[in-house]
Amino acid sequence: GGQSNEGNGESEAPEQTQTKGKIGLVISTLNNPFFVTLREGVETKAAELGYELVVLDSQDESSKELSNVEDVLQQGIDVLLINPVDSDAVANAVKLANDKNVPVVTLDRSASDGDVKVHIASDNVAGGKMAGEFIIQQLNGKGKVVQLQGIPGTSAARDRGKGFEEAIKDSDIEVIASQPADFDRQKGLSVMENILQAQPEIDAVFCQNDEMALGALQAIEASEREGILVVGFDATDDAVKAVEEGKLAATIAQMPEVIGSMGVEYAHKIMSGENVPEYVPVDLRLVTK
Amino acid sequence: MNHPNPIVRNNTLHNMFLKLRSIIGLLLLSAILSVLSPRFLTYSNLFNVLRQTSLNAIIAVGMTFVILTGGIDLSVGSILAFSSAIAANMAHNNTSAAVAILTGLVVGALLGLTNGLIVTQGNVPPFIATLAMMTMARGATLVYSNGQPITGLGDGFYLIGNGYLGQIPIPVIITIGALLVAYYILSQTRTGRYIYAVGSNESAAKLTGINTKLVKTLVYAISGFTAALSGIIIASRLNSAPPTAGSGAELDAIAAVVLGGTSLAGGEGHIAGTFIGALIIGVLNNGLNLLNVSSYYQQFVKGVVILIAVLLDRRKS
Amino acid sequence: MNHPNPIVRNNTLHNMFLKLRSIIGLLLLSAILSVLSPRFLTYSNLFNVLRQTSLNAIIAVGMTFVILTGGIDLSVGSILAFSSAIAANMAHNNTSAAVAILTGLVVGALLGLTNGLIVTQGNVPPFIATLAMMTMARGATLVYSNGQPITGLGDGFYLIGNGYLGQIPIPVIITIGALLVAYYILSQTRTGRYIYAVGSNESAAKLTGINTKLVKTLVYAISGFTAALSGIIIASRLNSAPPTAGSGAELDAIAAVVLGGTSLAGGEGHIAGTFIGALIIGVLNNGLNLLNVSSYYQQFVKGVVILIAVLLDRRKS
Amino acid sequence: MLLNMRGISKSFPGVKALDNVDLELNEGEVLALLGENGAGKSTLMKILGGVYSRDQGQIFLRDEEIQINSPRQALEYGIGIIHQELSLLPHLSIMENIFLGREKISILNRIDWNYMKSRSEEILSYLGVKNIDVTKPVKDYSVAVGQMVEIARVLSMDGNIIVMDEPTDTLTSQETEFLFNVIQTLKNEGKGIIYISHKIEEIFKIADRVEVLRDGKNIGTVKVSETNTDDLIQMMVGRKLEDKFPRVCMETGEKIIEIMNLHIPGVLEDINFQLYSGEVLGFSGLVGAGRTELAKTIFGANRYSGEIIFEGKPVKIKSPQQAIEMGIVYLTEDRKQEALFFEHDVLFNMTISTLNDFVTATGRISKNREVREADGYIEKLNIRTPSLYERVINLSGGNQQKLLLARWMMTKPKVLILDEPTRGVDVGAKVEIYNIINQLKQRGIGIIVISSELPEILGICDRIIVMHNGRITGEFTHEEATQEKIMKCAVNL
Ligand SMILES: Nc1ncnc2c1ncn2[C@@H]1O[C@H](COP(=O)(O)OP(=O)(O)OP(=O)(O)O)[C@@H](O)[C@H]1O
Ligand SMILES: Nc1ncnc2c1ncn2[C@@H]1O[C@H](COP(=O)(O)OP(=O)(O)OP(=O)(O)O)[C@@H](O)[C@H]1O
Ligand SMILES: [Mg+2]
Ligand SMILES: [Mg+2]
Repeated sequence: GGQSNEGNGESEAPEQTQTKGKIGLVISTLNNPFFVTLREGVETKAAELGYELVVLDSQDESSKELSNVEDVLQQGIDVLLINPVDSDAVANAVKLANDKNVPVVTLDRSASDGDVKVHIASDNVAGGKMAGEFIIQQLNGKGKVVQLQGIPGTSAARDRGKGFEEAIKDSDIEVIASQPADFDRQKGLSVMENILQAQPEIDAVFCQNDEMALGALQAIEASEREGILVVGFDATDDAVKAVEEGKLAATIAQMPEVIGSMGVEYAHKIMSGENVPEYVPVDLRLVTK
Repeated sequence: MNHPNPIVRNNTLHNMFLKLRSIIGLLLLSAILSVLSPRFLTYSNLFNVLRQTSLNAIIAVGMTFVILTGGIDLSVGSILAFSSAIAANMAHNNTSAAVAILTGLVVGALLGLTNGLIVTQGNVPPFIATLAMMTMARGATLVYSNGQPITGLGDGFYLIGNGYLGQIPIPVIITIGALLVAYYILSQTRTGRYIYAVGSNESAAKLTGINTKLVKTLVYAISGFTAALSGIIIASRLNSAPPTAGSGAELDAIAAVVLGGTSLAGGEGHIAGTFIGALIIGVLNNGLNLLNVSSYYQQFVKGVVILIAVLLDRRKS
Repeated sequence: MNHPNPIVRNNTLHNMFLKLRSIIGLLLLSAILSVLSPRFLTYSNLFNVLRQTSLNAIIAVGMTFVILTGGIDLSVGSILAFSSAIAANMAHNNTSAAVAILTGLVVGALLGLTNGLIVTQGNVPPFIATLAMMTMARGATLVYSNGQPITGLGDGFYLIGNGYLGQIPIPVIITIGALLVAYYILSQTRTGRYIYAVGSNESAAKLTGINTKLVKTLVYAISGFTAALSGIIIASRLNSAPPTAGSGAELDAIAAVVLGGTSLAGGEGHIAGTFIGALIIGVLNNGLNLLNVSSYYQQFVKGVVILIAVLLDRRKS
Repeated sequence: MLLNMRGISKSFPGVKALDNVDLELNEGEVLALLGENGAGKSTLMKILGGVYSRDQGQIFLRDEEIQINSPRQALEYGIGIIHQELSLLPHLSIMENIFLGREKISILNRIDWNYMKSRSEEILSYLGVKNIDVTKPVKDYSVAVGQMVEIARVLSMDGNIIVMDEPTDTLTSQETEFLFNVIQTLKNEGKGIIYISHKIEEIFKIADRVEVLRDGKNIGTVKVSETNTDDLIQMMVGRKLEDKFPRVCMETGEKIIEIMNLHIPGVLEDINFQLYSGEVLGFSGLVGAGRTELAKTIFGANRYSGEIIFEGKPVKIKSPQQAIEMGIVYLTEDRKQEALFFEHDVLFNMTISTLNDFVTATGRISKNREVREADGYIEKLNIRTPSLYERVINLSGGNQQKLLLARWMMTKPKVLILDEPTRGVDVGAKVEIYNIINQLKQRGIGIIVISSELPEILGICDRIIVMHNGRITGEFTHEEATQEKIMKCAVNL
């Protein structure tokens, strides 16, 4: 369920407006509504607390991310919020910040090395598991499932797939097709069309993000096949709407906005010298009708 | 008057076939797939493949024009995204589908025209001009849509991507239409000849009185137009225009053109080849999905198959 | 024999400068940035830019060789990923850094060689051959690394991307080295002449007895090698080799080459221009970040600036 | 015997280019290879040079059979060929072109630039080419310089057999003289030279023996000392040529075009002349005199200052397109770079400037009308091609030239500018082209002929203008003109 994470840092916000520190946000991509929302969370909160904000987009490229961190460190920021492209590949970027004594907060994905003050995230593996469990429950533990994967080799694709597979490992759910559709709605559509051609029997589809899920939905609707459960991931606006309309069975809400705003809150705490925990989990929520 | 050799009227059909050797690759690929997957050769799957291919094929039609002049257009994916976002936004706000679609097409053609003007008036190499347009139009799309997909496009808009005329999906009909028009222009009209001439020898074209700048500007406008057309069909099929639509579309389109036997140096090539090239790519994607090839191996297999398809008809030249 | 116009002995320096008109774009860009951001012209930021540019510049060095022959190499990003994965895996398993790095470089060169053989022996257009290699090598990387980044590469490996020689970052030194070697080969050796010759007029080159196939094979091998070199530096900098490394690297590298004044048609161009081209791209990325241009606008601005940079020196031709 | 080619045959799709051809060459001999356009001369030489593979036949070098499978191998056997089509690398410098493939290497694989530079200058000056910057790219120089570079390249190889396929095609008499001296020297050194040319008078100057080909077959071989021009022509074309420079005398008509004070800084200065309908106006001069630039300027390809009056009205010609619409057309001297679309067929190349004529109401090109028209010209100009659908790259040079003439005749021009119209054209075809010029003249077209061949200028032109250094330095009527007077003005004495 989605408890009120917002509560965490609200109290001290208003009187700190005059701090006027500078926060850098290096975000993995802004071509994906999930991260756009995350950024919005950061922006809103930073404005509210009166911080100056620098946002850089890594375009899902670890080396671009490293350059971005270098560049943002040139600008004399007080805290670095980073949403890594990849947990492993971000380590050196974190160390760069460490060298300059800029505290680092990781958002959504962790860093496997380097000194990170706080990690704020909802776990992709757990999300994948949640989706798997939902499908098991809906299908009564048995059925044929299709998985649409994200861009091969990206951490989101890996972790969500891993969680999903862990969940269904011990059930009688059979994954009859698992194909990459690159987190892309159009590819979700065409890959699903092809799978529909190949598979006469499909009970459910797990998509590693909502964009692909919405594409897959279009394909299923056009094929006029009934009774196929589609589960997405991210709870983007479009997806939540589709859930409300009863088209999408469920989507996993990671509450990117909350992750973003909490990031700023914790940055604020760090700057004010407060102690912060190493890991702040943000709950996942299964969005269903 | 003596002619050492009688003037033979060439057998255009035979000639055509020679030029379309890439068809061998397509047929072989299809044959293998129909053996490997019983589902491949079904009526419904073939239409499925055709409909999927149509999106790339339409872009590739415009790309063929550009490449025939010796140019290249990297901006098709971004133009596609921008013009479909414009059209989708209008449709979303209850403008009639026809007006929205038309506007989208005009926007695409105008962006293409801009490419053409940059290339011809600014004397900028096409690669750079369209690369710049690629990032500019993508940026403009992201700004315009604030990074969010534009969704809810209404029933009229839905038809162009999802409707049928009789048994045939409308996108397939549009593709066939685009191919026929392109074929007609390229092989039956002056403009077509001029396009080939510019690609074959630009300075000669200039000295034979061809307005080469006009011709070159035109092909980019056509490419922008077809990119927009494809973008509108995509938006209609998805009932949504994502700002990331069409990323990477340029590679697929160029690949279709080159697989179809059109030389990147310009001057030589065939629109029918482009369609075959697009089909090779479409059939391949479909086949890999049907066979459920695991995602990591897919890319590898894709590369190998493309190579084999080309090698089949390139051993001589 | 009499010539109406006095023949001027050309001043090579002046000549060089003419050829490198793109430097105007770079200087102007830098000037504007240093006015707009006080941070730009700091010592540390300049080294920062240089180090960032080095990754693209190294790939672009190899790409220059390929483009000078009239070819193109789309596979650099994937070759980069594959060879860095191989090297990283060895380093991860405690092979000495030197051996790991060398192996990575050899693998890159071999993949490039394969490109060359496909192009020359199979008579496949470079665009298609390297496009196929692009997906094949990416697939192979994913299979090899099982989609996981390979991490924990040890201290020896760390140096090549992060170390300094005196004040200068090692990647910058490597880049300068690569540029000098390329300069030497291209302007002072036979091989260099043959590369220009093949790009200038392939059939004439053949008539003069040049083994054009050998030359063409060589340039792809060089490009594979430099891609691998860049990949290893990236892996070292990230202390990790992600399987997605280098996606899109081909466009940046080609853009650097073309911005630097090398014609995609081959035969004409300069390695120094390539470096300037890479710097324009690097400075631009850095500048946009320093100025905190919002990400959607960045792409737009990037396109505009690239256009202006080219227009500055292309008004005549 | 130095070289012996026996029973060489070669077919291309639709053409038997060589049919059981023999060729012998001795040391210290200059063998002229003669034949009409498309007779197979270049093909035979390309087989010798390893460019084409033969279908049948053997090649012996000093009585030993050799296999030549690549240009490289030919070079290794000491066979150097100056190909008919320039095979230069436009972006490379002159010295690099001369030494390509044989660069002198010093330490670290470094090219020895100084050696190459001084040696290139030496070879070129031996050929009479001075005042040239050998470090500049070939594309900065004229075709003629390119041709000399190509000759220099082959000479510097120091081969035993040197083939020159129409080397003087783009040269003027002065350069040709130099070349002949060089050939004489080579001959004295005991080298064998095969010399191909359509300029028969050259044969008598330098060749020892003549081998004649027709339609890919040997017709015969004769010693130069035992033959004469008429006999050679008879062997080549199979009939007698009555008049080598036919010219129709007639009254000229109205003034069509008048050029006044035409000026392009550094290229053309103070050009004034008129052209009348039904007149053939010749332009003579040395290489680089500015004739080509003048022609291109009238054709709208250059910016200029000055006035052009066309059919009584002042006009500003801004583009070739506009010039063609007005009825001014220009046949370029550089077929390959500036006129032909090599990937395309004869039909495409012939009608590209007149597509408007074949367009139907629906905007479609009527292929029937197009083909009919083109077929007509194929016959009228006797263009030899297997079909309208043959790619022009496969046509012989002379036939390419006639094809281009057809392209412009189709536009029904009022002013026809011909730049080196008979370059690379065989004797028979030359006369055919002169006859065409005469026909066009009788139809009232004003014709400008730019030519570096004095006999041609003297033979067919009604009036002759001589240029030097971008200026007009002399004007003569047909009757006044002599070789000496023209040469005097050409060098501006
Ligand atoms: N590559 C080719 N493909 C097809 N046909 C060719 C090719 N090269 C030459 N031919 C044909 O072979 C014949 C002989 O051509 P070749 O070039 O040897 O003539 P040539 O005697 O050199 O003529 P010219 O005096 O005009 O140069 C011609 O009919 C020509 O069209
Ligand atoms: N665009 C140009 N700008 C400046 N100079 C030029 C240009 N084009 C040609 N020239 C020079 O003008 C002079 C005249 O060249 P042109 O080709 O007209 O001579 P030509 O009399 O036709 O000689 P040829 O017999 O070689 O054709 C040459 O020296 C040439 O290098
Ligand atoms: Mg010939
Ligand atoms: Mg001339």
